Amino acid sequence: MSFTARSQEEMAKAIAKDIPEGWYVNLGIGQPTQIANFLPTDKDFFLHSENGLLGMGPAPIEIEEDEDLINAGKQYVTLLRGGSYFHHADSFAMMRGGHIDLCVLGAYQVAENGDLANWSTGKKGAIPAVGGAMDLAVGAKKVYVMMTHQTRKGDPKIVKNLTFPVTGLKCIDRIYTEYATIDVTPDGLKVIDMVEGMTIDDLQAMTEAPIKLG
Amino acid sequence: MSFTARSQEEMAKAIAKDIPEGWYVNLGIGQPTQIANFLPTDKDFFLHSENGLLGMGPAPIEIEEDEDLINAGKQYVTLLRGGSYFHHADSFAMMRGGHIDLCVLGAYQVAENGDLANWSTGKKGAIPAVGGAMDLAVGAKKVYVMMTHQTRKGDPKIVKNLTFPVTGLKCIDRIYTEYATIDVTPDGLKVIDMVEGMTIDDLQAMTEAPIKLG
Amino acid sequence: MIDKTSQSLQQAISHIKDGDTVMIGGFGNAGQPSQLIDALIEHGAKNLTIISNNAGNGYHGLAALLKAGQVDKMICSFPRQSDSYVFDELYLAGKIELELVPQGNLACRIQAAGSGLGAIFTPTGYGTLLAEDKETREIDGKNYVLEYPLKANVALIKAYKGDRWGNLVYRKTGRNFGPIMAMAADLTIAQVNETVLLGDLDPEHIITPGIFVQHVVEV
Amino acid sequence: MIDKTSQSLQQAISHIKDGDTVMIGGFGNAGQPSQLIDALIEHGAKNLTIISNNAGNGYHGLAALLKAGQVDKMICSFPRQSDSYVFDELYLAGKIELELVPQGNLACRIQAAGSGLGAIFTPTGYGTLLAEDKETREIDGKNYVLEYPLKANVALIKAYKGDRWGNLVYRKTGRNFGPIMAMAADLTIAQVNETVLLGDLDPEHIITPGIFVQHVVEV
Repeated sequence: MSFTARSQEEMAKAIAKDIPEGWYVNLGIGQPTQIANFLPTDKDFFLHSENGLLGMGPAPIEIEEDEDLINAGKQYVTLLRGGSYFHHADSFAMMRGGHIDLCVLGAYQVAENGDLANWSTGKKGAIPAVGGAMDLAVGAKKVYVMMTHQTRKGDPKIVKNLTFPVTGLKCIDRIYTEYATIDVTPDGLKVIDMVEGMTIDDLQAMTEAPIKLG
Repeated sequence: MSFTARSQEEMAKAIAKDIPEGWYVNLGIGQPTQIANFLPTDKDFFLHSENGLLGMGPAPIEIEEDEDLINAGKQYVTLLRGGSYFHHADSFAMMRGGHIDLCVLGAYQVAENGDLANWSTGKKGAIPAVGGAMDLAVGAKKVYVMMTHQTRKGDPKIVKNLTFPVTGLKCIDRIYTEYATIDVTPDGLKVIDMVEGMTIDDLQAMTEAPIKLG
Repeated sequence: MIDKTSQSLQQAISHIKDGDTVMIGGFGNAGQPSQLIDALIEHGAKNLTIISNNAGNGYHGLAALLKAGQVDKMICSFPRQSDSYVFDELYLAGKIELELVPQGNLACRIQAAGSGLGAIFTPTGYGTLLAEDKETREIDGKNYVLEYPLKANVALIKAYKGDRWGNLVYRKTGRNFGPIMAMAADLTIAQVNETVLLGDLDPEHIITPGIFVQHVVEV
Repeated sequence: MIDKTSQSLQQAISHIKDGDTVMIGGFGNAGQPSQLIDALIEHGAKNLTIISNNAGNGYHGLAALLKAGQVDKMICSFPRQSDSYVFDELYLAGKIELELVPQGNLACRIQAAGSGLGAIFTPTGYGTLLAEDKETREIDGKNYVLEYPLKANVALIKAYKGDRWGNLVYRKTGRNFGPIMAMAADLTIAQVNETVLLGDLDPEHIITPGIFVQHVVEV
């Protein structure tokens, strides 16, 4: 039987569906940002952006773009009624103090014990930049990863041990890829969802770390 | 020749005269509070109270007393135009971060090296309380003491070494008593002012630590 | 729809369990959540550790909570006051434990807990009895004491206005410990003078964002 | 009468000396004190250490300051951006030193400096290259890295409104690093969109009390 990868949009939808109403959520720069588009608008979700706002709303129409109202990805955003502004120390206190329920991040690699690599490819001579990546990895109550299952070259990204520089140790709770949703547990990686037609053997073939059905 | 002690009011006046315009000042609970009454009203002085206000004004008339507007001594106060409110962590950041120019405190004892004792008499069975005393002692750029020269029983309060429990080490810059104003310097205690008719020998007789004219 | 406002003090306070650590806001009467304290007395939770600047005045509020025998330990900066009769009696009788913390360290340790720090080197208290047996370190020629965060299961605070998302503003020096205690507790209950509609609080003026608050009760 | 407002950017900036450490507020363009940076370029102070979240975009603002050769070292969290041409070139040529700091640690270290702490144990960065050779400690089962305060001689920040006592309010996410940098520098210069009369800023809404600000310049 054959299987088809889910689209980025479908991944975003799947993650959005897993977020309970009332959670405080930080969506990392890049792919995770899309998740916001699929949160039901008749319920209250609290989006945090680490540059200093809570209750982030969708992008404004062009004429209402405001240089002073941006998200951590430096995109124009809006603020919902009930939202608030605060300075960077308070904003990272929300993150590092364990007040954010969920953070969804992109990743280069996730190890079977939940170690995360997403800030540096470790290439010699590259110019480093870290931003809030390491804070987001260690601070939230739950940290999910949204990423492609393999690299463009076909190398596995869910690995036994990181080969890229560490962002945070044992910090990832769940991984969403175009093929599957996988929980990181004390007993190893457990597949809780796969695209239709895929078998655990199909998935294991693309995954360096051992996985089992959860 | 004889000499007369200056009154508390005269001490407060003397200290007020030594405060330059524009200084941020915390006046400790008790005697130092009176200093505010002698700061010239045509100049800007910024009074800080560690319970969370800057730009503290005089006591209100009774009808305008507000339970939510008190100073660190829990007395009703007012706020000047340009004043502000903030929480306790920010307030003590002002103090401990070295942003307050001057703090004036009462004291049980000051040692010749500037050690301060003002929070506990060390009596067995007494119920302790410290409040902001230790923060005020170490935080401000300059810390002055306003106190009687001797105890009621006639024991010296300016001593070689503290016998009361320490509030802060080497933290006092200047001492105002009813007889003299004394600077704490690396070269020892230097008398910079005495009441009329008093000699250095008169003052030394009431002072355990060695003093000299500054 | 998320609505953190509650009509019932008792319902809000029902989350407190025997043995909990409870932060109580206020400095003197300013910002003291009196109705929440009364509800806690009615609730009857025992063996509490209370973190608050003072240890009660007269026979009301925190003093009444102590009097009711619900508190095993006080963590505070200024227990002894002219009218701290209840605490004084319990303390002298050895019926209550006291951890005395300089006020700035109290604030800073609470903020550190809310901010996820593991410990802080603070300048206050170095060389004093209150730093006895504590780790110290000289950094850049100045001496510091290592202090640990103060967390709580529940924080009871008083604010001026609040909305259904838990956003709060305070009134004058009633602000004092409210914003930092809200950050440092698993569960924060705020009594407010007025609940307002979502959006009525200007986002620039909100002092405690709703993320730090679980229940808002108008009293 | 104390009046911290100034008509002249150049006069305000003249306090900066060669070799100074200068904090520059802003996250992206929000809250970036562009006119103060331009004045610093005109002023010409050299061998500066700059503490800022980014390391400049395009060829204006902070990028222009780097291009002018005035900066020896950057302390920041996110230097590499799609348009960080100037920094990239200097860095790859070995002409500028970089201390890379996770953004939360950057904020926290700045706040620690402003608050008078000696050092802090922070959870961020543990086990990573950015904590190499740093002291670590396990506290309550969690691992932390010891980080030191970040102070500056001068902070250049942007606010929305300011008064003659130096009180400031900000605008939306332009607030970012302004309030904490103001606390952590010996001298803070704020460019504001508008200077207002003393008393026009509500004491409940002031974000940076004037004690942290030495000069306010309307641009």
